[in-house]
Amino acid sequence: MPQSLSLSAAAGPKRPSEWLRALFRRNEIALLLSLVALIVFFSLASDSFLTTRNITNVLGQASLAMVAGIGVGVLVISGEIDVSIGSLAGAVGIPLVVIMNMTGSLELGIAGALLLALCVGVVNGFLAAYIGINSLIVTLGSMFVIRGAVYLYTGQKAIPDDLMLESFYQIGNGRLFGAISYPALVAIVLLSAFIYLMRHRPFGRKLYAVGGNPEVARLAGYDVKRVKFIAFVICSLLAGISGILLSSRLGSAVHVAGLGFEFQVVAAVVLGGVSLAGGIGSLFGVALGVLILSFLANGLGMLNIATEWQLVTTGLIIIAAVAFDELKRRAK
Amino acid sequence: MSEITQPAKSGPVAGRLANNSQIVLLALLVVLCIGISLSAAQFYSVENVIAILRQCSLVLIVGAGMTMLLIAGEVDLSVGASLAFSGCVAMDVTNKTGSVFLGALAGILFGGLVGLFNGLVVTRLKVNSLIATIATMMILQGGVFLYTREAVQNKHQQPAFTDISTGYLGPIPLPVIIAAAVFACAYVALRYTTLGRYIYAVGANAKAARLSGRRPEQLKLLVFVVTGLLAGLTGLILASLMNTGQPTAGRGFELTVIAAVILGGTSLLGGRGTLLGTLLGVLILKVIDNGIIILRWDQNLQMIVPGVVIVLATYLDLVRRRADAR
Amino acid sequence: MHADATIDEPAVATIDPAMEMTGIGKRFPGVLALENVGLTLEPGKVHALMGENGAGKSTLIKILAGVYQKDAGAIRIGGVETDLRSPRDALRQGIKVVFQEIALISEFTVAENIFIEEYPVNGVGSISWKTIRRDAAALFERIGFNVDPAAKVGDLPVSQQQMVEIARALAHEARIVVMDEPTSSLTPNEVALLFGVIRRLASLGIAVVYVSHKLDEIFEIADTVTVLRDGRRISTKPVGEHTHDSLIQDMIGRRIENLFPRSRGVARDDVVVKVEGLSTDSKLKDVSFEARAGEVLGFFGLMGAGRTELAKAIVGYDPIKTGRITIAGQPLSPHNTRTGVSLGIGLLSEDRKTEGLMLELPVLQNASLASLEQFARAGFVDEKREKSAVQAFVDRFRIKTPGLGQQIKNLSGGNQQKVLLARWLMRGLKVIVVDEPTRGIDVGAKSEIFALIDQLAAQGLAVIMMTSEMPELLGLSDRIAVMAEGRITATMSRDDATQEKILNAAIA
Amino acid sequence: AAEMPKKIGYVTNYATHEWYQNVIKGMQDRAQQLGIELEVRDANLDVNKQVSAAEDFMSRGVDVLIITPVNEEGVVPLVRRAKEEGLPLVLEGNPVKGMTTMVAICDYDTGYHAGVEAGKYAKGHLGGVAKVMNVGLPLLSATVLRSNGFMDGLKTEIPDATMVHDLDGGGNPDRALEISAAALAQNSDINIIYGINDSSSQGGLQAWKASGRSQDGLLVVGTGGEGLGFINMMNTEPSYQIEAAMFPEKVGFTAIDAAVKLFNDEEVPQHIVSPTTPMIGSDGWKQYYSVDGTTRTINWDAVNAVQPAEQCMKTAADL
Ligand SMILES: Nc1ncnc2c1ncn2[C@@H]1O[C@H](COP(=O)(O)OP(=O)(O)OP(=O)(O)O)[C@@H](O)[C@H]1O
Ligand SMILES: Nc1ncnc2c1ncn2[C@@H]1O[C@H](COP(=O)(O)OP(=O)(O)OP(=O)(O)O)[C@@H](O)[C@H]1O
Ligand SMILES: [Mg+2]
Ligand SMILES: [Mg+2]
Repeated sequence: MPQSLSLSAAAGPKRPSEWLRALFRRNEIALLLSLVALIVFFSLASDSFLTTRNITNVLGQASLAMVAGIGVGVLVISGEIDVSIGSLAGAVGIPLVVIMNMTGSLELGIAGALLLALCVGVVNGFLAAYIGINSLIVTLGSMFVIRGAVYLYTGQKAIPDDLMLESFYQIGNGRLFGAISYPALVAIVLLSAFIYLMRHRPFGRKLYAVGGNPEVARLAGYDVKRVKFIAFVICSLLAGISGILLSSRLGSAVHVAGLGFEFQVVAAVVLGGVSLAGGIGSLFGVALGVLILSFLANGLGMLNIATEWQLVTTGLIIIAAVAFDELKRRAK
Repeated sequence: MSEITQPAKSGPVAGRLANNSQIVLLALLVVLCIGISLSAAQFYSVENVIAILRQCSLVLIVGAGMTMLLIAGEVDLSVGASLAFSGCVAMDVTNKTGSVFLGALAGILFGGLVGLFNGLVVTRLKVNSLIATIATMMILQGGVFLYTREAVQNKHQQPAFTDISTGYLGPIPLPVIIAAAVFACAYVALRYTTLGRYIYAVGANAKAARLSGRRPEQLKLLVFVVTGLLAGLTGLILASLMNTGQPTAGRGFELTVIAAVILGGTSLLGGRGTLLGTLLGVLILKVIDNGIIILRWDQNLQMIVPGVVIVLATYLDLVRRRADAR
Repeated sequence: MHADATIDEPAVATIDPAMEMTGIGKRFPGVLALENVGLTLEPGKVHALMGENGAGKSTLIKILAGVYQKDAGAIRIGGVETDLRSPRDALRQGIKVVFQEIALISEFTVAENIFIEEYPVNGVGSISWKTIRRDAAALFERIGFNVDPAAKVGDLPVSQQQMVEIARALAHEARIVVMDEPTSSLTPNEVALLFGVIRRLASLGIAVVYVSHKLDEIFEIADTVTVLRDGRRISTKPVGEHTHDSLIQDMIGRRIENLFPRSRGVARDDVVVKVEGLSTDSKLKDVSFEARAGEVLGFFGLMGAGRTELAKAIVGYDPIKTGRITIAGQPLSPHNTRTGVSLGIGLLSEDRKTEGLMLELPVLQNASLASLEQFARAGFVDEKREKSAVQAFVDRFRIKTPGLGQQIKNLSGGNQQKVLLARWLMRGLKVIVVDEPTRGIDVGAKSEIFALIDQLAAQGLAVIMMTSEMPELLGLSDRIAVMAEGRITATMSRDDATQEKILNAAIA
Repeated sequence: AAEMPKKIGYVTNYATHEWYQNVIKGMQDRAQQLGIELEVRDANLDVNKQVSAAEDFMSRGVDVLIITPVNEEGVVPLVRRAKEEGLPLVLEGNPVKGMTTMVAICDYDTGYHAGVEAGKYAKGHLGGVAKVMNVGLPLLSATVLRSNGFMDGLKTEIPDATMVHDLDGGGNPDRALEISAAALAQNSDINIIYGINDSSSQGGLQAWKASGRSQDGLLVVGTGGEGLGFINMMNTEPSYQIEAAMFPEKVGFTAIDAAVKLFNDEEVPQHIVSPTTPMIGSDGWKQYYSVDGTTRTINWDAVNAVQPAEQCMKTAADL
């Protein structure tokens, strides 16, 4: 009797504290705190920051990097990388708009865009996973090739949406119930789906295993090449979806769209705690990384800070956030 | 790397070369040069060769540092922004002091300081070097406009400043001499000195290196500083070539450098790579770039062709190595 | 489906023999690893595989596991000729392997690692984490291993990781279970538990392959012994036909006169290492001891007693909280291996792969890492001298490698260990700390390493040896320190030491 | 007196470029005169960032929005959104489908007039031969128009003028220098270098000098006149004889005026032309600018006296 009493007494208060400790052990907590700190700071510093309109704006803006970031996150967790996503996100606009102009159908345009993304993913994945060429090299190559092909095809001119389709305008610029923008909706749905996949589906765990230690994964009977190949395809498809949203936001296929996008996304993914060595990190972290960078850009703008100072501040905050995360990890 | 990985016996030169992972690149380079020459004789005119070498020298100088950095297991994406800033500093200090020497020194040292900053952030704060140097790139891009809103002109029209890039030593342009000297020093350091060995060791297994009495942080810091100094030197040469300090220069330069280094076979995971490979990588990329203009091809191919070549060369090397392993 | 199946009821109806390999050949660049090797496994029997380091044991096992493809020969499983093209094929055939190198995902929990081959899923295909945790705990309880299923594998010491590996092989149905040196970092207690499990597996009709360098274990557990040497099969005999000596004779082709040679005299009086009041944040509490020139000081302890941590602290690798370390009268600045090495103290780590080997680099550079300055003039490496010095060690230690240029990742575990030992011996040291120096090393090499340690002590070095092997401890040490929970609980001279006294102190 | 907007937001294309710095300077000067608060955001050449910056301005509640499009197609939805919100929008630089008004120079005309002057110079100094290396930028319609205009203007004086090299110099000096060096090696008979901006002409000229050629018999024509660089080059480089001045300050000034008019619902033309003119010879610039150390000051009287064209000869629609 006394024994069981003492047991329950120990178990009672232990639960919440255990839970809290578990939460603090997670690497995302530092990011979450950084994000909250940023939001509090900007809310105090600028009147126009914490308005419904601005917050929904930022979430909409963040969603492009978020969608692509999920894909890159999945791929980096599997131990590979893709730097061609910026070129691809820009390139998918072309089949999208060209097919739309030809057929008048948004659906066919989107199908064309996704088909292009699929092809790029298949080629990247084939060369990197099956042939075994280092993925940075492969995707650096496709980054140049895709962008160059876009320039060649368009003669370095944007392709306008001649029919001015309302549905095309809406997917990137419209809002559900006037509050939440469609891109944000897409990002939230995809994020939830992929967080579930990574945590609770065997395939998600295979991605972690393959990235964490490919040799071990092979010994456990995984088809490592296939898993990585699929990760490439996922990454390209998500970059393609991001590119479709971008294209709608721009109302056209712009040949320079997505320039430098890969840097932003990879920076957000790494900021989010995903290790470039593979096997470590979470998509929740990626989402936080993207949000931090988006809120930072927006907030600094709201404070009317000059571009040059914005760049300097963003750089310093990135270093501070990652260093903080690292110090916390070491203190553990 | 491969020279070092060779079995202890030192075979005949031809044998060693054939075994070497640079053979694919060398063959590629030769094919490219012959191909372009056949369709456009201007390719091997003295003027063009000099123009190519001058361009190569800029990439090679930074590439030498970047190769060492990748071997040590780190990377620096801030070199493009750093070289723009260094060029402005070099020009500005030249203007203010009237001394080209002081200006040059200031530019190079500035680059070194950037390298020191990167190195400290990476080794002390333990920030992943990819993200740390992306951040530094942003800081520098912003910082250079806080430093100067406009391109810094060669106010006193000092000819010595432009001579740094357009001068000759005998028939050879100065930047090429500088690049050759940098390359030779880096090559010897990496290949024949204890320092070079430790750089490989740190990249291959930092814990083992530490247990053996090395300080991985110090070594990495050193390589960051060297890379920074070389970026500063390149910034100086570029500023001299343009006769101005241009705050917007160097956009995308880091990608060219990294593309050349990995084309040369250096591993991103650390512990593997050679400077000879980097040299060939630089030459191939710049010959392609030049050849497309000489052949009057569509300039958009200047993106597509290198993209294909990087993948192709890596693939061929892979095939060669797999055949070797059999 | 899970643990219960393997342990408690026969998994697969068995046919005689369970598996037959004939004429197996395997060549690596520069090495003929296996040549015409045959192996027949019978259900319900434990088949031991023995041989020197580099004899080809792991290679044979990897072919059985589908990791490597055989160049020649045939594999028949249950009478049917089978091609094992990938680990997946082997797993499907019910072949479960505990590999010599630990094969776990360090970021995953223990429980997840155990079910990594096939996650239990619920109706909609989601992983059932509850089942995983529950079954893993149940499995450990059944085996008797004491590992926290919720711990992250990367946080665990090697020994616990090894238990996880073993548990994983038992989590699913199996018809052949292969263990490649599973006990190299287990305590005697755990070895006993493992043997219990193996006997149970055998009684269920499962064929077990067992690789170990520990002769006693072979005599205890094996039914049949196959000995490999230089990639060829030397003999296959029932264990009863072997004696210690005959087994060693088969393995190394010669006899070992004395496993623990002793050429050194009494230790000198000069204290080379002095540790006073050493504590660290994590484990060590007020550790003090001295080691003298010319002696071997053996540290014994159960797993997690703190020996590895002590080793890392005294060479300056890990930070310390309080305390003082002096090497030959000079204070060692803590958390600074540079002064440690220059004062003449070096550590042979227990974790070869992550703290010792530069896997991608050749043998040459792995060997000369700590002593490069000796071959350098004005910072330039004299490669000729370097090569001849390394070659001398390769010859002396009989390191099996096609050349100094071979990447070290291609060497067998034992040979890798020899290279790492050479790394330190090439540099003249005053003190060498060896942490589990003979983990995964064959008897022949072991006796060489023991001889070496003895010689080093005779030359005036202080040798600090962390070991879990009682014979090694008793055979080699001049004095013995026993650790438990981060403290030294007893110190005794060899003459006073008995197994009982030591174990008592270790449990305290 | 017209009512003044309280706050104007300007989303620029590339704030760190000297051209835009001077546009912003002109805007700031004018806004200050009128007591208007001006806020500037930089798209930094990123189309997506431009849309975000404009969105931020909209949610922040500016009274008028001015945009220099990174790409004119890419801001079509923005124009629509501004209309839906009733936010007056002025475009700078390039026309956009559905826009109300735009302040811009005539790029084609700017190149054209410089071309005519170059032709005259070539007749006098280059023996009537004109072999042009165009250090261009196909990426932007504006810069393509300049190059086309230059060649057309040149041909009015020298009908058999040819463009022997049409290069993509990226609009920045280092890339311009690199590809110019290759082009010069390919063709040794080039005698006119045309740059679509000052960085491009500078890159071309530096490549020329680096190849060890003498500047005798060479003409360099720059475009923009945005910083100190062209003044420096006109002062010191014998071949740098013509600069097509585009007066960025004036563009900024005019854009603010247009914004005020829109705010007051006044009638404005679709294209408000900002003047340009070629500046010739080493002293040509002194009429419009004075330099003190590293600051240059615009001479407003002289610039305001330059008459803008009623209508551009050619626009992006003609490409
Ligand atoms: N991937 C590889 N590439 C090249 N050589 C290899 C490779 N794997 C093993 N070898 C070589 O094959 C031989 C047999 O090695 P193996 O690992 O089978 O030995 P082992 O009997 O398990 O030794 P140990 O007792 O040390 O573990 C060794 O000479 C080794 O160097
Ligand atoms: N429960 C634990 N959780 C995390 N890390 C542990 C734990 N126990 C031990 N370790 C780590 O494992 C390593 C080895 O442990 P330690 O030095 O305590 O044991 P040891 O006496 O050398 O025993 P052995 O090497 O046989 O495991 C150390 O680096 C220690 O930090
Ligand atoms: Mg083995
Ligand atoms: Mg230990």
